[in-house]
Amino acid sequence: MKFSVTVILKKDVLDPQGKVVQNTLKDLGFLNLKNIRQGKFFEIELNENDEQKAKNAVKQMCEKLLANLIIEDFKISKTK
Amino acid sequence: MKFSVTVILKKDVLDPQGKVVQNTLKDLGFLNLKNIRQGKFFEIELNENDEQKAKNAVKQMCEKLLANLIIEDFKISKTK
Amino acid sequence: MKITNKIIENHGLKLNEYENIKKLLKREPNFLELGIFSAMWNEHCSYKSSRLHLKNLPTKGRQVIQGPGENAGVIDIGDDDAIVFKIESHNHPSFIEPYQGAATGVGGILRDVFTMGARPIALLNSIHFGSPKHPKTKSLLNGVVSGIGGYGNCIGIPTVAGETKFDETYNENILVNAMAVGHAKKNKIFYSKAKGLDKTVVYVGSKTGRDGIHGASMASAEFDEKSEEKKPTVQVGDPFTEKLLLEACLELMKDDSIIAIQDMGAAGLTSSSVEMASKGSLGIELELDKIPCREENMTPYEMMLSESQERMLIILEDGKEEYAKKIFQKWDLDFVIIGKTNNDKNLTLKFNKEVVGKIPIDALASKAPVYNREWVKKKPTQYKVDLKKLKKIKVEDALVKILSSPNHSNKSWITNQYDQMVMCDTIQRSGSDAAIIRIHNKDKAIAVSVDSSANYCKSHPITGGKQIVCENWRNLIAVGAKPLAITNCLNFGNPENKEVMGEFAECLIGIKEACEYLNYPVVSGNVSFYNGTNNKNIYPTPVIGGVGLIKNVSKPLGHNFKKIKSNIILVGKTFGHLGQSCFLRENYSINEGRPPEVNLANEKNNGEIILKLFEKNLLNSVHDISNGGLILALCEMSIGSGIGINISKPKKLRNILEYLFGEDQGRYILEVDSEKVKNVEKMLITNNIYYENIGLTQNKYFEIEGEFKINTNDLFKINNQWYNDF
Amino acid sequence: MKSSVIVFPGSNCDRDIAVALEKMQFKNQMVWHKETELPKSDLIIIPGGFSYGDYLRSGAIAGKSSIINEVIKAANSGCLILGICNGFQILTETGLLKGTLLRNKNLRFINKDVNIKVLNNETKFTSKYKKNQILRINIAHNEGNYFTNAKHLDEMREKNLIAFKYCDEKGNINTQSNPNGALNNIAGIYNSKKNILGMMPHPERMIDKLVSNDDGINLFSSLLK
Ligand SMILES: Nc1ncnc2c1ncn2[C@@H]1O[C@H](COP(=O)(O)OP(=O)(O)O)[C@@H](O)[C@H]1O
Ligand SMILES: [Mg+2]
Repeated sequence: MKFSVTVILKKDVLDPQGKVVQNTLKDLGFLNLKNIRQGKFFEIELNENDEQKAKNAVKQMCEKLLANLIIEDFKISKTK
Repeated sequence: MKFSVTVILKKDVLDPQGKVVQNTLKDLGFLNLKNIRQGKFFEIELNENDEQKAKNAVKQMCEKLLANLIIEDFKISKTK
Repeated sequence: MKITNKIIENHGLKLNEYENIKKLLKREPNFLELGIFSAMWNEHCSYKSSRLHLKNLPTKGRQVIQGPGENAGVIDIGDDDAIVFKIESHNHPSFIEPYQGAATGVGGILRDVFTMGARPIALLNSIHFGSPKHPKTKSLLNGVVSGIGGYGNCIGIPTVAGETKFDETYNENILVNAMAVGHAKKNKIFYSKAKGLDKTVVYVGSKTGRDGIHGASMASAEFDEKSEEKKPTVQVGDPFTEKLLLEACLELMKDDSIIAIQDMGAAGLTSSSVEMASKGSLGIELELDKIPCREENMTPYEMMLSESQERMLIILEDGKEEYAKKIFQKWDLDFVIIGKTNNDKNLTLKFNKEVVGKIPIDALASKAPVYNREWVKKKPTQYKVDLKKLKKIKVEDALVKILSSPNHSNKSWITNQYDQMVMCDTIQRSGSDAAIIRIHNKDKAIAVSVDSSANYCKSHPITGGKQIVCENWRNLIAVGAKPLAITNCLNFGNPENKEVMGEFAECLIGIKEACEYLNYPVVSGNVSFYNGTNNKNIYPTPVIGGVGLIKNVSKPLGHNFKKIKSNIILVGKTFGHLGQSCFLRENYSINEGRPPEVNLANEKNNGEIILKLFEKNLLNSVHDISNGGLILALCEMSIGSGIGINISKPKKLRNILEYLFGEDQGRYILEVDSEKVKNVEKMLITNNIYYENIGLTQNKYFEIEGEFKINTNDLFKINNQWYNDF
Repeated sequence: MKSSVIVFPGSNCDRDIAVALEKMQFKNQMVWHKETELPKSDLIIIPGGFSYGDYLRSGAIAGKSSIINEVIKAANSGCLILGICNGFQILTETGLLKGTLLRNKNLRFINKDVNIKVLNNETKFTSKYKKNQILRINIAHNEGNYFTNAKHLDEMREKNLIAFKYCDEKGNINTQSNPNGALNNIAGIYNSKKNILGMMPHPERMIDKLVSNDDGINLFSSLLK
């Protein structure tokens, strides 16, 4: 079973990387860019057929390691 | 208009980061983990109403800055 | 698979080379064997165009423990200490993917050094980019610098010196040369020569993937429009794993388990196994099923040609397998027995119990082609500078132009991205003539510097070759070190072009002469040909990396002025040579003319006396004079310290511009306390050294009497602008 | 005084800190991360470097290692803990210190000597310094941009938990003297019991005048008392 996970900085956390990327894109001429935020992306494959169990495992992975909950939020979605 | 972009290493390109994360998750007891790959994630908001134009702009952003096409692939999807 | 001419060509082999392969094998090679030949016979691994010329370099001396031919050179620095060092190019990969190209370049050269039993203690780099105006330059510079830093910082070895240059000639072919320096115990040096029959061959480190397949043949081909398609060969560096590999190897090296050890660099498993067997006149048999692979369904061909990083091949003493395995397991690294040595002098490859390839070792190594390529002498240019015919320019304006130019701007934008302090033995960081690294727990130190002068070499290769060796020597002298030996990275264009081959041959003649005269032998090096695109070749760019010894290390002088009212003494004769000077290039875009003459006798005498003055503690600061001449050297001494100068115009010379901007060789500036001037002058006179007392240091203002006066803070600003705007 | 230095795969300032501790006459031991027990120590140091290559987030993976549970136990029973650079990042990942270290504002690795001001000299780590003393000290990091929430910042101000701030040579704390974008120029912080110090600058690099200066010595000698 496959999942994709995105981890992104919470809204109130300063995002130095996103800011630099945004400025660079503006410099490159993308003037209609309103906002860009950068995060991490994970493609996770599990040996597990029970969707609920699998999802739970992925959630735990996020909580225990993949995201730093003090500053980051995560989102899980199933992919085929 | 909002898009989300994922950037991930091409297959066959060494992913040292993914390897370490995978081992750590195994050590933490996630034994049913088969494979994990790490990439980047961007949430992009544009001042643009024409979907085709907007998509094009995002594609160009990826090609010019967000992805390193030599070792990475990217995927764009429209979000609401 | 039927081997067609097309396949042969795609392997970078010429048809007559293929005929030769058939003769050596007495049959047609299969596809795997062809791949192996192509990896071993390409320029990068076989040195087929350069070998005849390299043979002439001086490689011996009392200080030399191991000259060229091993993973790195080894020199003696007294007591039981040895220094192991080498420089290597990673030009082509860095142009395609600057971050990873540069990073893996650093990783590769580090392995060369720790394979020999040395703990790396310093990294250096020489990087050349195209014109700052070229659209690719900015991202290449950014990528290369962060790649070099990314690898060195992570593995924890200080990057302490280097050089950064811009010139159109590198627009489509940048140069990224990395040098590593390590420290070992003299009686604990490890070599790559296999010994003994039936010994275990072990694979350690990272897994093998499909990366870099044909990397070595890429480094041996010119770029063309299609080189973008060669992208899948990009290797990704993993400094974290390399750190583990480094610690694991050094731990294993503490006892005597290792017979021979060789890193897998260019041409990976192929060249490492062939080299070990060839040096030991043995055969080697590998069972390829055992290779730890990262991807599924890898073929023997891919395994043998993969250039995955962070891997080593070790031949172990009998009965040491378990002991060694434990060490690598502790560091979470693969450790797999993949073969044995034997006496049949073949490289035998088995896959699923079947022999899939068998090639005589000597066909791959000693019988690889050697070419005596045609070359032509460079015709010296007749161009002479005539200042009267040029637009008038003020000294101050010319100086500002140079100081603010990309090539002469302060490099801290770069060096601040490198950890220069880790290991806590960096006594002199970047920014001076040479870096100084203390030998851990001892009172002695080494000085290191890398240098090149492509425009001198282009104009007159013999003089250029001599000049870089001398400049490098001078940089070590200027920090008080006795120069011991060099490594060299020879970056040239297409050797099949006889002008390029002539540049190569003549540069080497120059290097040889200077090294011989200065007793400054070459102990290791690397050749990178085919730097060019579609028949446009780069300027000949040999890079010299030198190591010198400081027996009793104390706080370094550096080149910053220390006090006001010190005397400024110029050592060496000033003729005002402006040919090939940065004065003409930056102010008039003139690239013609001859480089300054190199007088080896003066060079040696001047250098040796400076070392004596160091010994007697007579100096406040020292700087050598190179690009930009006297005035630029003085400026650099002022900018770092905020202390100005006051010098009068020369009485004898016809022209102030020639005097201040001339790039005559073999010169140094000394800052000397007024009480010590007599002493210094006496030593200079008794040793027949030409010198001039040119003025005094003063507070805040940089002043050439009757010409101009400028605040040193302004000089600082002018010199620090360019990168910040970049 | 017994000290232990935790060594993770990828730590690279472990030798440097050991040299400093020995020079200052600590009885020091190196502890490999796979150990499950800590030797009895008065001071535990988590050194700088790139534990696990800084992969995922700097300090994240080391923060999950088995030895870290022992460090947490020791910390809770009052043992002194010093995290330098990557060590600081690891301490925030474990939650022993609050807040986090983001990428440097300019997104580049920064190595240079900077000035920092000692804000609180009444702790076991800094008693030998004068209040508001300015130290010149080396930084070397990619992620030193300290960030925390407003509530925690207030708490730190109130309880005097900010150890060091980046400043200029005259002691001015402003944007120009902030190398990495850290909130309020924060270079190092304590936990509320002040037995844990995390700092980005490297005191172990400043114990030898030949290499740099000796502004770091008093940190170690404060601890010795
Ligand atoms: N890429 C680099 N990496 C590290 N140090 C560098 C680099 N480029 C320049 N430097 C440092 O900047 C200083 C000035 O360089 P350069 O002008 O080439 O010196 P010199 O003329 O004395 O050889 C030197 O200390 C050199 O080591
Ligand atoms: Mg110099």
